[in-house]
Amino acid sequence: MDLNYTAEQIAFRKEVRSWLEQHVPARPLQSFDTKEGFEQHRQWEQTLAKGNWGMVTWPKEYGGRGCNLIEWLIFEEEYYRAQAPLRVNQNGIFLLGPTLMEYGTPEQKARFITKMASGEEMWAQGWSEPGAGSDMAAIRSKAIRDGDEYVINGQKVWSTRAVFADWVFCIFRTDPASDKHHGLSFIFVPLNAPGVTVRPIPQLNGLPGFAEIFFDDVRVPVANRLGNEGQGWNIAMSTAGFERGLMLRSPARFQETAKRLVALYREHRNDIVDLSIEDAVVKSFMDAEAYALATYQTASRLMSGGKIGPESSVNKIFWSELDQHMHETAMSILAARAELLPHSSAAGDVGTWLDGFLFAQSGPIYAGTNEIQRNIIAERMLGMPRK
Amino acid sequence: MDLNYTAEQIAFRKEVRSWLEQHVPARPLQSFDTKEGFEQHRQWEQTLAKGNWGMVTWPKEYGGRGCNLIEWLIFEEEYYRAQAPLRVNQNGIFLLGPTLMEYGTPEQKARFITKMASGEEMWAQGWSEPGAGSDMAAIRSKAIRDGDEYVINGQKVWSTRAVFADWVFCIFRTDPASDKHHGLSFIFVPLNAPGVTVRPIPQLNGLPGFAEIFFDDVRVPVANRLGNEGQGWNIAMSTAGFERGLMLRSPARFQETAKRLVALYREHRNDIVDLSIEDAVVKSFMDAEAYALATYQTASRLMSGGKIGPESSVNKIFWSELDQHMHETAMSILAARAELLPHSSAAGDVGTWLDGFLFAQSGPIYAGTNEIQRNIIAERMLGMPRK
Amino acid sequence: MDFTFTDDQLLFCKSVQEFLQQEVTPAAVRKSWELDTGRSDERWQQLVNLGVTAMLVPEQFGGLGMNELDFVLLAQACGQVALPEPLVETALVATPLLATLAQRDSRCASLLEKIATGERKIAIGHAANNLVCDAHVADFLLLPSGNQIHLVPRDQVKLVAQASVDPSRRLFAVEWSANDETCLVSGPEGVALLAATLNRGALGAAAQLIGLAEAMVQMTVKYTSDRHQFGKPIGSNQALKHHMANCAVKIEFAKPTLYRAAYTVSKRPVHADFAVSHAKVAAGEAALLAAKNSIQSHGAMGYTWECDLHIFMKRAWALDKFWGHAGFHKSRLHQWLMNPNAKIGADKTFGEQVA
Amino acid sequence: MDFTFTDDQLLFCKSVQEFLQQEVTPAAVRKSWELDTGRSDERWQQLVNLGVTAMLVPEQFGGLGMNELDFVLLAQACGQVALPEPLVETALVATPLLATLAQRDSRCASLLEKIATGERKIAIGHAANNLVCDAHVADFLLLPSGNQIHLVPRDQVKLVAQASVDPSRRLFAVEWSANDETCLVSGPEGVALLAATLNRGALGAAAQLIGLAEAMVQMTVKYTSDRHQFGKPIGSNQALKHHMANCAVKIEFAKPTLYRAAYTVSKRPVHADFAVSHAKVAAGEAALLAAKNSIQSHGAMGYTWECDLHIFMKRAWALDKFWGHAGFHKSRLHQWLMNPNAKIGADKTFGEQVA
Repeated sequence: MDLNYTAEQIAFRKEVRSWLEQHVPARPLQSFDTKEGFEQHRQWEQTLAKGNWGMVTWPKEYGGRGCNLIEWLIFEEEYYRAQAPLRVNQNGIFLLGPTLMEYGTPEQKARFITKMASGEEMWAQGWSEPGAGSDMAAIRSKAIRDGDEYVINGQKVWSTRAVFADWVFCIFRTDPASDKHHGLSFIFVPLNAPGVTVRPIPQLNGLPGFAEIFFDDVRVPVANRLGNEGQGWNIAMSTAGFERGLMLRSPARFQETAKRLVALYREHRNDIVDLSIEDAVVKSFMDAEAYALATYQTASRLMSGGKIGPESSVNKIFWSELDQHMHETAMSILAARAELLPHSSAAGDVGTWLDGFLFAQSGPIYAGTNEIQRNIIAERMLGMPRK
Repeated sequence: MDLNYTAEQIAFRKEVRSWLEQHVPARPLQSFDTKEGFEQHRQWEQTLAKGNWGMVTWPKEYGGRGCNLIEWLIFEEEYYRAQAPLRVNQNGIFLLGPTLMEYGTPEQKARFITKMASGEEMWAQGWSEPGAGSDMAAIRSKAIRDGDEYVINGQKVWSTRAVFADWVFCIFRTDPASDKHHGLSFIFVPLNAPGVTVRPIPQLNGLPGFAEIFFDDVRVPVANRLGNEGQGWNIAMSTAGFERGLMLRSPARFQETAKRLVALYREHRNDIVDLSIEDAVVKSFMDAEAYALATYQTASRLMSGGKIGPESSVNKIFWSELDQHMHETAMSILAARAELLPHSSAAGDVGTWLDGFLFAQSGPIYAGTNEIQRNIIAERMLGMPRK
Repeated sequence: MDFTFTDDQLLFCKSVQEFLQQEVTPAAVRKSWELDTGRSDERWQQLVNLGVTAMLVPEQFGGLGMNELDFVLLAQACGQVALPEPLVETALVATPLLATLAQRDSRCASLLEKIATGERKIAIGHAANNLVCDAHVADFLLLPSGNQIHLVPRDQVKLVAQASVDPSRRLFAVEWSANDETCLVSGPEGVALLAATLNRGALGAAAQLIGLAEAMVQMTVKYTSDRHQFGKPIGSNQALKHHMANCAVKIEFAKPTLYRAAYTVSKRPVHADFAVSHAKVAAGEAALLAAKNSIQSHGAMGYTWECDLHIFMKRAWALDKFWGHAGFHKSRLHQWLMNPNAKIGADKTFGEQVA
Repeated sequence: MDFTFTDDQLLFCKSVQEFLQQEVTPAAVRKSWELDTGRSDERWQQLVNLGVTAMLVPEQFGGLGMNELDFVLLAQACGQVALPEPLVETALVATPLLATLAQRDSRCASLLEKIATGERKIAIGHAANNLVCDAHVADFLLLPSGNQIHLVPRDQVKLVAQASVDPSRRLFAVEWSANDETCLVSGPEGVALLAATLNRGALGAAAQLIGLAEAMVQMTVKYTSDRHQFGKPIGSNQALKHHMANCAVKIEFAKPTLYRAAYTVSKRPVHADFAVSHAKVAAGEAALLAAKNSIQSHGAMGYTWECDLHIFMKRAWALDKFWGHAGFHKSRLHQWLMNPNAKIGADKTFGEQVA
């Protein structure tokens, strides 16, 4: 065990810090759930790509830097420290990118990875269906082979980024006689294809953070299928593993929130009469730290050849409840002003706490509800009986 | 709504208070889970009976005072205020007594109720079996009719008071071909009958608060059966309803604990550095009050002709978690001394908090675990689907 | 000792509740979001016709002469439908203040008569809130200034709208200047009336919070009974059952604290601080837990704008911190408890009642 | 940057862990309750033979010259079996204190040599605890007096036994008087050494607490998998699964804080307060939750003396409050955080490391 960064790691941190200091937009971008904001964020992805900071964990051959996990953590720490924009390209970087590298043909890699890395094409995710949420194997949307094409009919829902993105990756039932997790395939669909209708779904904050996608005789070439026909479930599961796993929420995000919370608390300390808040602030900070430490521990283990297992479920529960707890605490400190939208003249230092509070409500739900995660921990990690 | 006591109620309170002031033993009795302590508590029951304070809620014809629920609450408030001994006769007063009055024959009432009321005979409860805990209908112990007698074989467990009591009331399977909640009967067994073996089960505190009872060809007259053959489940359920319900834990108990907790906190206030404790003390007090208010509300409703329903499950969860929370808070205040048994010279004002803490661990478990209670609330009170 | 409502109280509540359930549907609430004022004059008039604005107006001023205890179940019913109109603030919070002053102040007397008939609306400010709800549709504002309370016509103030996370709420910063003419009361009496106002405000918020919690649980039970995953209703999962059971426990034990508070405010106002603070904290906790467990049980659907749940969640988040946040009310309880002479213990639930 | 243990560390821990699992069974722990001392000399000698009392003794005094980081996994393993013997207090808490002083104090040097070989035992007192564990079986006691630390032969003190809820724990009030002869160190150095002792004590308690939590979860998983109700294992109920999953989450996120604390104590002791307090609070919470959810999942069985669970629960309840209770450690964190110059934020997990 050595909890000192190497000289190379320190140099890398400095390089990241210095680049970000020069490039992070002076003013916060609009939400990427608005049209303008989405384009601002796409621009920022392109800026990152030009500096070769877009896909730091990707191998160099795909336009990345081949950063190992510790370097990735350092990058993220600096990224959040610099208050750089959220990553609109997240579906590409962490979900589809690594999956494409593993399962894609050389042609698919050439076609899709390059434009993903450059920030040119943005990806939405399309797995859930109205009847297939937690029970993802209940997918009913079909892609039926017709010569060199698939003809797609059906509906996806909770598709993040779909309102403004260019492409969506989905799993469809390619064998209509199959059921459950058999007979599914992983297919890419351009969102401007004839027959595709995207219906935005506004979130708690009123902005369309996800969408329903309707497919009405949509035709895509067979070359848009990733992996073999019928292999969709396995590929999706490996992607879902990434999603829940180490990289979905880097600790830096929560550490910076905790830091802001401590600052908020310090400023209001003299007006606070609720003694439980003091305790909640300390607890928030401790938990954000613990999350960082646990991530470093896992990263170190993975770098020594370990594999990630059900601890991704443990992570999911921990960060999502931490995020809720921190924002609830901030709302308590802000008290009567907590309900105000930030542009209100009486809002004072409400800042983005309300936004963050609303977003934190989704944490325990998406990427597998925390109830499902607890089942996974009990059954797969602890070995409790399924039935 | 009128939250003033009537002149009669105030007079009743004064009468209770004055009697208790004259009779409550000056020194605390030993635990009724010891032989000496049990006999001390039996004595106390007899003292209560002589003053006609043993069974205040029972009808006058059975030796009670016919108190209504509000009077019962007042009695309990004064009882806990006076720090009077715990009721070793509780199984009789609240569980078996009312059941006997409803289902007993005149002979049974004459034989059993009188000695129960006088404090002469103490009762244990015998429902659970090793394979039938939460799933009480899985009972396998048998009572097989042989002429005017039942021949009993089998085993009961978690039988409270059984180590030192005189009688136990049980449910046995009288129809060996039956299963589940059919074919069960409610039967009384003297604990000194040939073939009865009582094995004490020491609790967390090392004292035998409950026991296993083994029945080996034990013979009891058919007259010891309460109600009809096969009616045992229904009778037991009505008894279990009492147990979980309004009277199992009177609010006064928790209000006095909360009062002691506030006093403990006030004394230690200047050494306490954990700010969450201040909040926990306030919360404890609020919840003890809320429990009292809810009980008064239910009592008022029942006196106007209402029926008790799934709120007994709500009560069970609330008081048991409140009791845990109060004792955990006290342990936090006592800090390093919290682990000391009270007779240790360094124990200081540890008092009975540790005892109470250990006992509080059983609250969410007995009389139907809180998990079962939550199922009942969701399904029967809120109407959520069973399957 | 009788801790029940009378049949009359229950019956009146039921009739208003039926009206509210029928008229103030989630769709109707959404419709009001599109109105400039956010408020439906028609619905207000219907409420006036039911007599609810007249309830706490003394009989001599054309009202029904009832009290806070009579009103508390209605306030709970307003929460159950997330009523956008300021009925609770008008009838429960502002009206008794005017009634106290009406004997000696004809402005208050005349205003009371017109509140009862629906001809006038008032809004009320308090230091606990900074902002004033529904000032834009009020004819007059009751505003604090130090130990004074002023009655100010709306055209003498400047309103700056403040957007709330809850689209139903219309909040305003009020710019105004106090003068002798607008002053109703000052000094110790003003302080006492402001304190009583805060207690009524907190009581009304607590009642609505419990109603909101009940509504969220009901919606969630329905949703989780209807929605199927893995071939069975998601509500058959024990985890979701326990989420809802936990809410039910909080709600059931918040209710008696609310009713005790309402009783105390109306019958023993000098002892009301403790009772009101208890109810506000308990109701806030119940509503926040109901919001949290309901959105969780709804899954992604609960996170959308189109699901009606957020109408109730957002109101709960706002009201939890209005008329005194949890910290304020807990600190009142704490101070009270730390008094060595505090009357606490099993025999003192309803105060010292041994002669 | 490498947050893993070395293969050597893991291997050594594994061999000790295997010994402990095999020898220190719940039955063996119960057997030691019947002994007058509560301690098995034979087992102590076996531990000595494994080299564990020598681990933190410097090589020049016949030890292995290892550090707190090398020992932390063993301390966790001691918790996993609820070891009654005072291995952690001896090897992890007292030994490094003697080692610091041994260069200039021959008493300490000679004692260290004999601790390594098992010929001598020591007990250690600290103001955080008031009482001293295992003083009755020690040859010498390390005792604080103001800013001084004394080394006192047991025959010069009077011990008054104090009964703990945990029958494995043997606690003593120590009556003694300080004199120049017994004094090892005083002044600012004494203060610093007492502070470092507290950190090692809390580190050792935290490690054992996590081990205890792991053991309780393991027992409960087994019990709930074996016990059937309603025709299926009770562990198949989602509520019990989630009880255990919640414990697993607490444990998994307490562990890295423990290991960071061990590293910091051994490599950067001046920064150890924060890291140790974090670990102690996190480990205490994990152990208390494991105790609560385990007894609940066991049902009535968990409440009995014959079920082994209480061996672990009671140790957890005791250690949570030993070497500084949660309030003490949280207040250290709080003070640290309130410093406007506190180095916090995403890039400072391991302190300021940008050159």
